[in-house]
Amino acid sequence: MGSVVEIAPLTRLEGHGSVRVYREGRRVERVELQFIDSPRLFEALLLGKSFAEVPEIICRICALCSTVHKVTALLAVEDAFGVEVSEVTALTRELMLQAGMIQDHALHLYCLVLPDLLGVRGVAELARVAPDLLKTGLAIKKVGNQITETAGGRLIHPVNIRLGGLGRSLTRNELARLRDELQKVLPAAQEAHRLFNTPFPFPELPTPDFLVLQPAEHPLGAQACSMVGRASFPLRDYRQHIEETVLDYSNAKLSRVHGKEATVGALARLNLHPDLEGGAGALFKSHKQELVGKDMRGNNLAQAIEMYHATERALRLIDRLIELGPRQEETAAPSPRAATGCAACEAPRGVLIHSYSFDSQGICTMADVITPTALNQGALARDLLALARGMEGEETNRMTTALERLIRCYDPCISCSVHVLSL
Amino acid sequence: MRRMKLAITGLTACSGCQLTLLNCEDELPELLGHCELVYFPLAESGNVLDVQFDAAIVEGAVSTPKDLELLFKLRNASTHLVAYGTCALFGGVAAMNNRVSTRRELLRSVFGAGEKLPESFPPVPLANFVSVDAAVTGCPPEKQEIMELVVALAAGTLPPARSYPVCTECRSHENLCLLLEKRELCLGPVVQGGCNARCPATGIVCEGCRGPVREANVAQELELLLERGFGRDEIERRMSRFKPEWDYGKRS
Amino acid sequence: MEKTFLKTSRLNQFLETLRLFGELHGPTVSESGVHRFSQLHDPAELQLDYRRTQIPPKKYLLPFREEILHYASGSYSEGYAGAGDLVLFGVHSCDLEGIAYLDRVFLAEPVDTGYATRRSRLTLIGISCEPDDFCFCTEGMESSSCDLFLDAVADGFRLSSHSARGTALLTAAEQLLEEGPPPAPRPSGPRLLPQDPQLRFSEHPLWRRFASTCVSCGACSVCCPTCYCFDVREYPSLSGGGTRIREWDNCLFASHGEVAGANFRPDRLDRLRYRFLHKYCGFTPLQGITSCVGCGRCKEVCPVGIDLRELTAPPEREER
Amino acid sequence: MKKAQHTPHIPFAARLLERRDLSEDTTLFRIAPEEGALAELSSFVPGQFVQLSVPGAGEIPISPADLPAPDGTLELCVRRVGHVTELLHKQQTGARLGIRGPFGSGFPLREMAGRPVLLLAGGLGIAPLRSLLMHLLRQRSSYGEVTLMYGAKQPRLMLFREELTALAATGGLRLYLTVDFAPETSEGEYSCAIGLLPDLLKGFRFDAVNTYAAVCGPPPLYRCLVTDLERAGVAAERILLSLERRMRCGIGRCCHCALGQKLCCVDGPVFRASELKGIPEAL
Ligand SMILES: Cc1cc2nc3c(=O)[nH]c(=O)nc-3n(C[C@H](O)[C@H](O)[C@H](O)COP(=O)(O)OP(=O)(O)OC[C@H]3O[C@@H](n4cnc5c(N)ncnc54)[C@H](O)[C@@H]3O)c2cc1C
Ligand code: SF4
Ligand code: SF4
Ligand code: SF4
Repeated sequence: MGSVVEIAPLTRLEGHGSVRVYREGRRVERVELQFIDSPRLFEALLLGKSFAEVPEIICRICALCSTVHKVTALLAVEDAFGVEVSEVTALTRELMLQAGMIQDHALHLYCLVLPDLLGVRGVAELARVAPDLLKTGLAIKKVGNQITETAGGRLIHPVNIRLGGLGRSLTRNELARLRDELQKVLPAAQEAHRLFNTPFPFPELPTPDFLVLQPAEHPLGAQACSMVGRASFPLRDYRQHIEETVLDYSNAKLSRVHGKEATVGALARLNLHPDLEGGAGALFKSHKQELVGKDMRGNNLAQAIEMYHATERALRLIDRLIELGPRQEETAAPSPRAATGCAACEAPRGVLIHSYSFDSQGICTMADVITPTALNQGALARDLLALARGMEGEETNRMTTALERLIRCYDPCISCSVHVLSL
Repeated sequence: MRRMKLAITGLTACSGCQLTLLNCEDELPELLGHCELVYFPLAESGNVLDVQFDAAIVEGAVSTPKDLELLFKLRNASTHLVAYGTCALFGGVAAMNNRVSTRRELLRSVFGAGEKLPESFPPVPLANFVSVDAAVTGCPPEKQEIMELVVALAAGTLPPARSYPVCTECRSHENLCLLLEKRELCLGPVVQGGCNARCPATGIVCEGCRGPVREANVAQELELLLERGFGRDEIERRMSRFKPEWDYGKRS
Repeated sequence: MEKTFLKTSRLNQFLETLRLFGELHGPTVSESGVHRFSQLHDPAELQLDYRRTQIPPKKYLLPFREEILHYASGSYSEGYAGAGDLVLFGVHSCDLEGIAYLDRVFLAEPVDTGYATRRSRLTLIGISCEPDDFCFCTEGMESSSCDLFLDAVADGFRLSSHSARGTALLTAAEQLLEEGPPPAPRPSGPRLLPQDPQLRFSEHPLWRRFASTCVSCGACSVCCPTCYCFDVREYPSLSGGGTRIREWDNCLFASHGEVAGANFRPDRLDRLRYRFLHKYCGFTPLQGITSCVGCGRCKEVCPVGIDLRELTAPPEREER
Repeated sequence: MKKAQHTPHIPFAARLLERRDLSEDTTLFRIAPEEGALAELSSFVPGQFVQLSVPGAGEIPISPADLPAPDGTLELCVRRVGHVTELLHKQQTGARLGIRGPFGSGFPLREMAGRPVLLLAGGLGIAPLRSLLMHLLRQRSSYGEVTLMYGAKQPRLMLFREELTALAATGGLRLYLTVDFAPETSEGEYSCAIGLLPDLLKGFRFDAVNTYAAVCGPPPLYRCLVTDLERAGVAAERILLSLERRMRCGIGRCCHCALGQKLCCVDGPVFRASELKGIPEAL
């Protein structure tokens, strides 16, 4: 007799999703991963909007990654119209990306993953059984938030970053305050890896095909995508290399790269850019064993290391901003023309690509967004199946718990993923 | 004190409102001592819906049969239903094209002509289907305002309402008026304040993320912007970014 | 002759002397180009040629939002936290008169604690000014509602003291001052005569226009040196206590004349009439006293160019 | 002297002693103000109001429903209509409240001495007038004839009905009750007229030249009663109206309660009809 085990709704992750395991007796026939967020159809909503509106609207695709969506959209529009930005603007934008990395990883690790490690339901119970750990996590997260709020003018859907420049540049006092706050959480960020380097209660998974942006040293200047064991391809040509299919059971479209299920995110980045600077670099080297060439079980550890890296990097960016001093910058409005622009950033969950076309009036005629979760979806489905098969015969409860944990390794962001290209 | 039972969830939305609650890092630990998060899939596992909630805090617009089903369940199970955020109150960004294109056109343009389309209708506010007891506006909402609400609920009341526009706070903070001095398309006069005029404070116009203020003189704002050289199209596009329906003839 | 003349070249030293009397604030310009009163860290920040600041000095006496009471363990207590000594330098006569008006409201019995404490620690130093198109004061008026007044002349300032504290300031700065002729006596007094309360019911065509064009943004009241009406709200806290705040309110908002089940000024026209009455005719206990000091802010900040004073002029001809 | 430094914007503590529901939305609260408040409250004149604080929700003006009792306790009759009153109605006995006052002007008792007094109360308007009534009845010999005309929407919304009938039975009070309409089910339960208050007044014969009329009720009621009273011969100076406005401070600062060039909180809440002539937003 066939039976179906359903995990719905998936919890402790962004958005609405569910998993179904179809079994024939003990045998796992197939696993269905559904992303069922109500579609908000951003790519369609953007059509007919003016270029300046695009970044302001598209950042609302997802709150967790609104900063990186906004930055990527700005870069794409600027790419279309050939706008150059100053160093202060670029540094401020990157500072916000790093802040996003800090806040997002801290939220995911301390509020959403930690309950698994301690065997509790969620944050409320954490507050009772491990108040200090929760507070540590919240303190790290808060610094990320403070940076975003100060630099972005608003915590979610930041406004201060705009086409060509900034609404206002940060004052020395603000920067100094942020530096102090970062410094305060640096030790905790450094220690985080210990907490999230725990063995998983399930067997090995397939080895991922990691995909990242290049060059890694310039978070705002991605030129190409590279995949392990493949020649990298220019960002501009992403459409020829990434194909999307609509699934009949999910509102997100499945993306394949070179016909493979790509894996993006923290683990991918550490695998493909092993030469991290600073303390985080050293930390990474000490964990190479658990990370390099390993499966997604290592992703939470990779996130912890990245969180530390982002903290260090944010400090360096702030130092440089203090050195440059606040500038009142005149941002020239780009003159619209018929053009297409494309840009990509490493979001906390991995490669994020935005591409837009505009007519001669600067009105959007094409919008395309490829999100990390859409990219990861295939690999996640594949791993879920592998895991379910690997646990055939085990108690259903144990299996569903394992599947949920695997999903939280991927840290999917479903709101983003259900908005996909117009062909 | 008895701990209040809360449901916190999202419909058609970006999770920003729920995240705002999680962003109250300073207050969160104490708050968690005052409430039971019975249903909060974003941050809790083991959620149940078949209890009586003191309050259901719902983010997002309603745009699918599933949204509606969850909304009805929560309405029936809760003493207070809180419309949390601009989408829940006005439809929000997902609804911006409600008046200009059909749902089907939008779906087709994203999912392709030949494919099976997800079941979905134009996103609308919660109040189109159920009665709403309290509201927190904003895209995203202000941390302070959601904390005010949750704390007031715990104290057996609701927070007192503010009803001034963004301009009032903007001027009081001595920002440069972008509408007057830079002739930019600022919606401050007709938009509900309470955000400390965040955007004008950084030199960027109010895009209207908090929806209309009680006495919005929409007709005059429209005239004002037309006078400043903006096209009717552009103005309407901007106005409808967070709320598709405005009465452009309304003066008080 | 008394030592009452300050050479321009000595101004910075004079400012340093003022710091002895409290934290020094004066007109400056913000990053975005808005004139405002703020702390003077460096004399170079001073913008003495300013026309008007966006918000008048009332912000020092009545902050936009203020915690007035705290509630804890069964009783309410004063929420107001105390104030330090403050020297406000470079205030124009109209704003000084504005403070004088607020004094009449908030220092009258029963005295408002917060206001009174802040006021007692505030040293006011006025300065003469050049009116611009928005001003509607009587030119050349000088307010004596300050501790010290600086009348700018070609190469310096003629100082006149109007209080004991002003005299103390002069003494403290004595070595910076030179002998000079006593400042010419200047008229001091209200800027605009009180208006006939019945004017608010006049058939002036502007009434209707104002009522339809006012966007209820609130800028005019926020920026008015003598608008003081406030809203009070109370917020509970998790600990079982609470905080009561007061915040600037606006008589042009619909909420202003509301009571359970009705609104005594339901239309914007009624509320504009009310504003006219309060500004130009005054009410208890200041009936018959105009509160308009002629600073011109309401006219400058109004996005639709409403100037209630136009109502006091007879309509030139029927419009349209 | 205790609490010499108390400033008028800080409420004194008060404890809720007793609550008695008078109708579905109106309750009589008996509160015990802390000692410091007693001296101030002892000067209370009927018509004046107090600012009642409900911690966590805020403060509202309420006219006490009686003079302070000898033990200092105070009766407040409050209808549940909104933010503050909602939370007040949730309070159980023992709860902590706050009180300031009394504020405003009361009825001109000295002037009214020896004269007949006609009280006209519509709906909740009985609450403020009740303190006047109690005063008149306690000092019965100092006043002329005392008449109360009280109209409610429905029999079940009529407040203090038994108490009022009992007072009337002693002979010191002429009482007329009326309801706008009576549902059929309540027939016989109540002995009162059906009709509006002004109708009741129309059929009333009284010494209009000497009478003082005290009116309190919903806004539309004032307009028509003032006209009727004047028509009957009561001078506008003797028509006393207790008005209601939104109040934030109660002491003449916040400006919400302005009517014309007067402030309800300091010049009122009791006004003579003659003072309000020419002030359209007054009534
Ligand atoms: C001198 C004086 C004496 C009084 N004596 C008594 C008395 O003895 N007994 C008594 O019961 N009352 C009395 N009142 C009236 C009492 O003060 C009010 O009923 C009380 O202030 C209501 O406060 P609230 O916070 O409960 O209501 P609020 O929340 O202020 O609401 C009042 C009304 O306004 C509406 N409202 C609230 N917020 C809004 C909004 N944002 N937009 C539109 N409408 C809104 C509500 O629906 C409600 O109808 C007196 C008033 C005065 C001035
Ligand atoms: S900038 Fe916008 S919000 Fe600020 S005062 Fe001007 S119009 Fe109002
Ligand atoms: S200024 Fe306008 S857009 Fe910005 S947060 Fe406030 S309401 Fe939203
Ligand atoms: S500034 Fe002008 S538009 Fe704004 S409230 Fe005042 S009169 Fe109305």
